[in-house]
Amino acid sequence: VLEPLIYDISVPGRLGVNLPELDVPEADLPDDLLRDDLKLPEVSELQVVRHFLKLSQLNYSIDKGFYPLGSCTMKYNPKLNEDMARLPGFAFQHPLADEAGSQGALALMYQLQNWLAEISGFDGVSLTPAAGAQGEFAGILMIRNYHLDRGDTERTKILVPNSAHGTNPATVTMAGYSVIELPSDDRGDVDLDALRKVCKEQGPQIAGMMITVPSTLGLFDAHILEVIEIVHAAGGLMYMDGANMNALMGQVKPGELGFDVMHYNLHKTFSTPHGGGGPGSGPVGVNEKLKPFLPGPIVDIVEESTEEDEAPLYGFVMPEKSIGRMKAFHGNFGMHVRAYAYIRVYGGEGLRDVSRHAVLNANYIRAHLMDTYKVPYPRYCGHEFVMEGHLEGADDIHALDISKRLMDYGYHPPTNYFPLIVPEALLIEPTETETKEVLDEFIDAMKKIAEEARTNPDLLHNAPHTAPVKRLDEVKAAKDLVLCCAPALPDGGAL
Amino acid sequence: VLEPLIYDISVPGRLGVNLPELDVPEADLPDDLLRDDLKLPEVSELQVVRHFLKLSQLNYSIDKGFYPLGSCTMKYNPKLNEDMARLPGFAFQHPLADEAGSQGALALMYQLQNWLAEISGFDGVSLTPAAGAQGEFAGILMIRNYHLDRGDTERTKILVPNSAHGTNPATVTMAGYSVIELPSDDRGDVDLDALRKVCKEQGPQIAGMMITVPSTLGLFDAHILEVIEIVHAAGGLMYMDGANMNALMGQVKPGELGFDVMHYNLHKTFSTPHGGGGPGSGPVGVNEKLKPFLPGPIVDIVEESTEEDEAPLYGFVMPEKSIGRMKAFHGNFGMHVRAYAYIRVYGGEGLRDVSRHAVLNANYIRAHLMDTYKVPYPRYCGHEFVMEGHLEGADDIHALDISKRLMDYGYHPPTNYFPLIVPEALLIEPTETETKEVLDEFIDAMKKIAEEARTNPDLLHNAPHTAPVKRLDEVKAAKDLVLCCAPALPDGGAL
Amino acid sequence: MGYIPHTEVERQQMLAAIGVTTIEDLFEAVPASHRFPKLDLPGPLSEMEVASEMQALAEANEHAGDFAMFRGAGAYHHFVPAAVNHILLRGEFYTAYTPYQPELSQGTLQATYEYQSMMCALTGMDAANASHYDGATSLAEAVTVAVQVGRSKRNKIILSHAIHPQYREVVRTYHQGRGLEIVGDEATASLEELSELIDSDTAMIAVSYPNFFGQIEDFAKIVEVAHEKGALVVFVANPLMLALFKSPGELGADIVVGEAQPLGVPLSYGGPYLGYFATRTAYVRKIAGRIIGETVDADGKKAYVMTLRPREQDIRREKASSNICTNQGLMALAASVYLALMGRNGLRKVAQLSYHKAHYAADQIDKIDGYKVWRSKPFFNEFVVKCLKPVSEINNALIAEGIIGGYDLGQDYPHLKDHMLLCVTEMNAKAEIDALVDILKGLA
Amino acid sequence: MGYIPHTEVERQQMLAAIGVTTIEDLFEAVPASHRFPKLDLPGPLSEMEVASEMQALAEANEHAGDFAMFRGAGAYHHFVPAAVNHILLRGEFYTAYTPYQPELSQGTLQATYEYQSMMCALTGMDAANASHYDGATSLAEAVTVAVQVGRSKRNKIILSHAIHPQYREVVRTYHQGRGLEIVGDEATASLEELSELIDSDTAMIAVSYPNFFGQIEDFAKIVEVAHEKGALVVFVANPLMLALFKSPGELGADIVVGEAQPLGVPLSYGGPYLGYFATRTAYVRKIAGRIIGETVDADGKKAYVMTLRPREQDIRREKASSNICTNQGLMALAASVYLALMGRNGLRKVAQLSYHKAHYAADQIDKIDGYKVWRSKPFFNEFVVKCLKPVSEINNALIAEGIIGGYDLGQDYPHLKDHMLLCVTEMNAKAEIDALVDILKGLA
Repeated sequence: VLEPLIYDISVPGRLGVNLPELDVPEADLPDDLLRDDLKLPEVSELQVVRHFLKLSQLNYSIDKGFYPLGSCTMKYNPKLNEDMARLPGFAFQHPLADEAGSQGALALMYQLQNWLAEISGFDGVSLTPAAGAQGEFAGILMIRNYHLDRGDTERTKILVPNSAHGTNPATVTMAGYSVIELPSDDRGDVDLDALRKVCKEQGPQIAGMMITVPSTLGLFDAHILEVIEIVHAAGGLMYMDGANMNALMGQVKPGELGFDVMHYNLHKTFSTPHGGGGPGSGPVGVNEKLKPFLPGPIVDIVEESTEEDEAPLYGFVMPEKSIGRMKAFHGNFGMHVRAYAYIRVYGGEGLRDVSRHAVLNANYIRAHLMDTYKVPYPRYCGHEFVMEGHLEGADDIHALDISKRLMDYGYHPPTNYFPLIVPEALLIEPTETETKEVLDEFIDAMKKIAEEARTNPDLLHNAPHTAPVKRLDEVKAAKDLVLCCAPALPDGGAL
Repeated sequence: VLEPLIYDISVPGRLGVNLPELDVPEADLPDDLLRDDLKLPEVSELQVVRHFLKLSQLNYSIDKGFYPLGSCTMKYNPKLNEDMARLPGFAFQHPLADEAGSQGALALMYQLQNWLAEISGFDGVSLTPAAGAQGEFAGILMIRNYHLDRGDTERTKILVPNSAHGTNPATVTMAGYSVIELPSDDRGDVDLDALRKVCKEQGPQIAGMMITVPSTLGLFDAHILEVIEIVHAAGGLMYMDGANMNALMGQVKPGELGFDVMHYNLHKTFSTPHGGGGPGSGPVGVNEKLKPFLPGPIVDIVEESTEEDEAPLYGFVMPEKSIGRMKAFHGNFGMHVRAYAYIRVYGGEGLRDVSRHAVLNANYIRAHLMDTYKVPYPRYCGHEFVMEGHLEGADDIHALDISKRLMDYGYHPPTNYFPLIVPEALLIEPTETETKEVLDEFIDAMKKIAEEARTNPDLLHNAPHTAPVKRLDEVKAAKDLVLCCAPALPDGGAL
Repeated sequence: MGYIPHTEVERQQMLAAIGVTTIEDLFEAVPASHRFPKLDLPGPLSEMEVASEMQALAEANEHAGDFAMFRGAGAYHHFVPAAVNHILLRGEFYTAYTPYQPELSQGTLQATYEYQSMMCALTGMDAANASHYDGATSLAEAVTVAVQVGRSKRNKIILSHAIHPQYREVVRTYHQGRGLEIVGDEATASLEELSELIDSDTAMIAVSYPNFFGQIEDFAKIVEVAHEKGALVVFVANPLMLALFKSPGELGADIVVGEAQPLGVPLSYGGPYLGYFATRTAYVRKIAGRIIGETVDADGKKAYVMTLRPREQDIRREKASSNICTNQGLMALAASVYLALMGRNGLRKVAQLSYHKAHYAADQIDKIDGYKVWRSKPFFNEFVVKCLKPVSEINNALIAEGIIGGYDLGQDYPHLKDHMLLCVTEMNAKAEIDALVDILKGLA
Repeated sequence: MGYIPHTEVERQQMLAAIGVTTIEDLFEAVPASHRFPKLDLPGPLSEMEVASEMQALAEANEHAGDFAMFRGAGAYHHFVPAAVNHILLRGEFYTAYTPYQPELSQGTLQATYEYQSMMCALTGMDAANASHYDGATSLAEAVTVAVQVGRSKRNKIILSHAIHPQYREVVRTYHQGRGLEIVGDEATASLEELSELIDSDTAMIAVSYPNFFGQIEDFAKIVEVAHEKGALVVFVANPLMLALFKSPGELGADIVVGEAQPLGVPLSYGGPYLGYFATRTAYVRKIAGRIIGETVDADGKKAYVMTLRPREQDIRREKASSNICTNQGLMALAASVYLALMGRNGLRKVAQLSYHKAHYAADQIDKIDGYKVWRSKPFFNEFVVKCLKPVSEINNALIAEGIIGGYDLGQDYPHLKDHMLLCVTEMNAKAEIDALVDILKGLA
């Protein structure tokens, strides 16, 4: 094993923490309600530190190297943000603290709501969704409640392009709606004819459309205004999946394009760390039409200040026709703190620069690799682009093989096999925080791998060679299904 | 290269930090006094983070594994201590802040002085020395000033056993004294006859004696009371090198044995981190006789409190006949904070337990290895023990080879070739924070290496095999003497 | 410049390689009418200015770092050993993504597997997932599982009114489009009354352990009835209490969910937290969200991997039962480190300290004329006090003395006007409790 | 239990393996009369209690986190980017020891080599060591080097009175046993007067750049005289100033020492800091302390190693010129990370901000009746103000308004009673400076 399980280094009677003595009289304990064993490990503090240090070294991470994982926006997570989130006034603030004693936190959330609205051209923002997927869910619920509020109960279908993230159709289902999948045209955009056709045929049943901009192909739909117009004309609302917002800041405001609602991924565009898969944060922005339906609570000014220099009094309010609460309390506040710091460092022109350079970096790699790999759409890309992970003269090489081989070159692989509409897709998103040198080295590695694919395909098939483990048996994992260890505690965990 | 130099990833015009704009009018700059180039690198924040993350991974450390480096006391450095040292009230306190506004820091130093005095049975402590070596130097200067203060100018020699740390004789020289080296007897203790002889012959010239307890052999001198008595009788003072205090807490108080002065290594006994070679902290403790000579400033109560529950007023004072300042300000305060936290967690009985288990761990390894390796002194050891790094039937294997081979087993080697009086010495100090399992695995590795030494000596000669680099060419380093890089900056560092 | 490393020279080189003159040329597909809007935001600011501004905001809060904290109600101020944060601050953990590439993610994967294992130990369940967003959404996901287990033929969901009010709200938010009948919490139904609601249309009944009022109720009867009728029993449990009290598994739960924030995660004004989700083997394949399983690599070396992926939205798309595609990864790591440090006896000691201190506080307050502590049922570390004055008035008096008082139950339960829910943990020294009692005495 | 992992069972197993019954048996060599004394210490305390007690102590201080800071005098409150501390908190760095085993220490070694390289760039010298304890001890070690360079035949050490008073004290502490003649700072000798002291017995003269009063003096003449007489010139320099002003190398220094705390190390009540030490190639082999050099490994791979070890105490013992056997390793790492983040233009900008703000403050204060700023020489970020009142009185008034005022020069220089040394850095916003000026105005 690379590192034993924490249970495997447990010794009965060992303690990992110094706890205080009881300083009040003991109360009676209801013996019949107590448990008599607890199978937790017993290790020292140093053992814990070494265990997790070792585990950490088995991970790849942004802090370690280039992480061009498409659609995930693996940009640098500034250290400043981590310090800000740990300020005692934020870290130790109770979510149900009196609002009068929470004005710092509330002011921060209020500003962040406004800034996010400004960045995307919306009229209202709720910070409560805990992740992008929850933001999507909130968005579709708002669309649903909007129609129901108008007394329109027929609209139960959502248009989703076939290039969409899997969350989009799943979200539709969660909301009790059904999906109409739309094809893409040969430029990778929404097939306008198909869209017109379905709107004509099923118009009154169409609640809205979910679309990612730029698309998951990294392409800005050239007909986006028409798409929005067609759906609106059919009576549907437009949901924009903001996962790819890192391409758009200061370039275009979705609200101004006509979108009714979108979610933001603070853990993508706004640099909050991905944390090995979470926590995320997925605020939603809406236009005036949907404002009353926002998930709550949101922060508002509950009392204007009377003095010039004084701050107003902030408080939580529940929007009038709110779809409800997405989670307990008010969202992943720790992520709001980080996003606030990030936006504050950049300002408006700075955020525009972020998107400019994210797009520059992606197009630079694309330009260098398009002669080596098949890049399906002959257009400038946004912040990411898709190419095909198979090569002429190397028929048995797949996107997965290229991905695994990249590990040997010291890189995290791109997203592979997504979007689904490109065969053997490799979706590459460099982000703006990578230097030209890093991109150049990555380009070289990709070219070398293309050559290896032809000259020594087994090198790819058996890759990775230098990672902590070789390729894993995922079938066994799903078949045998060992999801927790049966702890080998000599005393059975007796208390 | 394992990782390029920071200069090698520099690009002109890149910035690693966001700095504020000037918010006051610009003043005139005296152009003729300004420089016109500055050869510093230019890199982004992410580049810096990745660079140092990579460098960190090339290090071995306590947090990574067992580090039985004799005489260095590589024990666990509690994470709590790091947090305490970073509290804003400590980290941002100016050393020349008014004493009235520094009562928290002063109270902490006052307590620590008293606790260190109690632990070793002394009457006064100064926290100012920055490291053990500086503590030694302060100690010898105090002895010197004591004699001079009595009008005795003849005493210019210090007795030092041949087992001593190299710092001891070097310290003597720094103080303008000369060394009389004392032999050890066949039990590893000071040769009492030799001591008596030299005291008889050179008594009036003897200023004192420096001795490490337990000795660098890990042995508690069985005749320590006689040694002290003999030196005292000759008119000399007794300096105890406290580097090995981790064996003694709650077992014996050096002050009660009759020592006049000793230094403490906060970075050994009191768990402050070694930091890759510093900062250390080397307070000195003395008996009443030497108190007026302590290096200053020390903290004292300058005004008793009038109310019951009120703290007194603390302030800095310069001892009446102080040898002077050892460094600017008042010692490595950040280390005082950590040592305070450490002592506070343990309390008196806890510190006794520290030494008990440090000694237990050392004797446990010793007991298991004494049949495989030659352990020169057939006695229980203190917190460390010395053995010989050569083996019968493997004549060309040296302590160095065994040390390097240990790296392949995942361990930091013991101290080697010290103490000098044991051939091919390997000095092993496990400390109390290591588990029995770790010791058992280390013992196994040492036994395996002994076998390899006989069956496959090249495995040892060419070790390490798995470290980031192979053995280094140290002769070349000293001969060619490249001590700083000539930065390859395309613009020559122009400003 | 923020965190963008490009120099002007490099920009030009890159544009030349792409074959355009300006970066703006790359945005040709964006409708010209809407291109390059102004962003009306303040700034930019330097790092030191941002830090100073945000520190001022943070200091404007009345928080548990400066105040004695007696408020719980679903978020708890517990001691977190320093080592937890030190491990969380390792870039290798917090700047990694979802472990889609297991060869480069064994650290996250094993730590999460250990988290799952320890949550199983606490809850007495067979399997746990890698966490949901929080306790409330875990409960909402439990509803989905229960409906699936009932093959979507059982549409009744029974919730005890003594489950956290916000959790119940979230369940309703999540399931508003799905035609379920969510009942039981309209009024203050007792467990006995609830059990009468269970019928053959019932997918599940959810109860709280302890309940929102801190009480430990006897679930034996309701579990029996539910299982008789083929309904699942879902426990919403405070995981810290489980170090001391019988596990939900032992009490008959089919699914155990709850908020694992008490296990090493700071209050942080309500998030990020983590919802744990554990269940019996029979229902494992219905769990939403990420699950880590053990397997081997091509060399036969033991390793960990995300498993049961085909349930998830990125593969099943509209057929997935949930759209969730993250877990609270870093918080699960925090819980994992916390539980490892505490271990069996440490965690139990924290639970005991909380229990005894809460009971000491309850005893003292109960002695004061004008306050009445609910004592009809055993409680863990929270308890209800009936006061003679509005809770807000009491809390205002307390905050002036450096104490954050209890939660005002009247906000959620109109019949509990002037009832305060107090929480006492290992963080409350006796002196703090005595100060609370004294002030309450003065207000009586 | 603290941090000791042993269980009772293990203790017994271990004692049995050793062949004794109790741990006490292992202490048989300790004189029975003195064995096992009681340690009269408070405690033990839990981690949370220690944290709470120490936080109270920390909060009792008036520090630069809460107060506007205008005090320097050898210790400076500069901005430290967040990334510095994040890197310092990596256990791989701070829990490592001296890199005696280079195969396992390339991280520390390379980072230190980079520190040396960047200090050479700043000072204009050829070589730097891995650091001394602080600026004062660096100066003391420079004296030793100078005496060695003079083959111990030159015994006169000349110190400018405008060197930090505590540095001069430390030089005297260090060299009290060595029969040197340390002169020059008995009174307020000018540089011209000092140069007259230089003779063929002089090993070195040390000057300060800027001097303790913040002033930049003209050293051209004194360097010329010293070199004529064969004496070394030692500069004590603020390394931050060197980002803007001519390097000591350019000005003729033979050795440059000083306090590198301004480069990324917090005030921390005076330590740990780090003394830098840089010199010309000719004197490299005389430097005390640790030095890292470049070399190759057995495979020819470039690598770093401690070099010139034979000078050091552990090998040369009584023949070593210094007993130093550590450097301020972690602080050197901090400086290395700080300099890398700042880079050429960032560091220069910090120096410029300090310069302009200090001059703005000086201009404003000089305008107030009753205060007179020393302006006869250029200054960097510190300047002297002659006041009409005792400095302590002014500072008491300032602290009440949240400002930590200047250093009272009368403490060290009797003729400078009522003279205040003010320091202004990039940390002082204009509003802070204006507030200072306003209060001073009110006191005039």
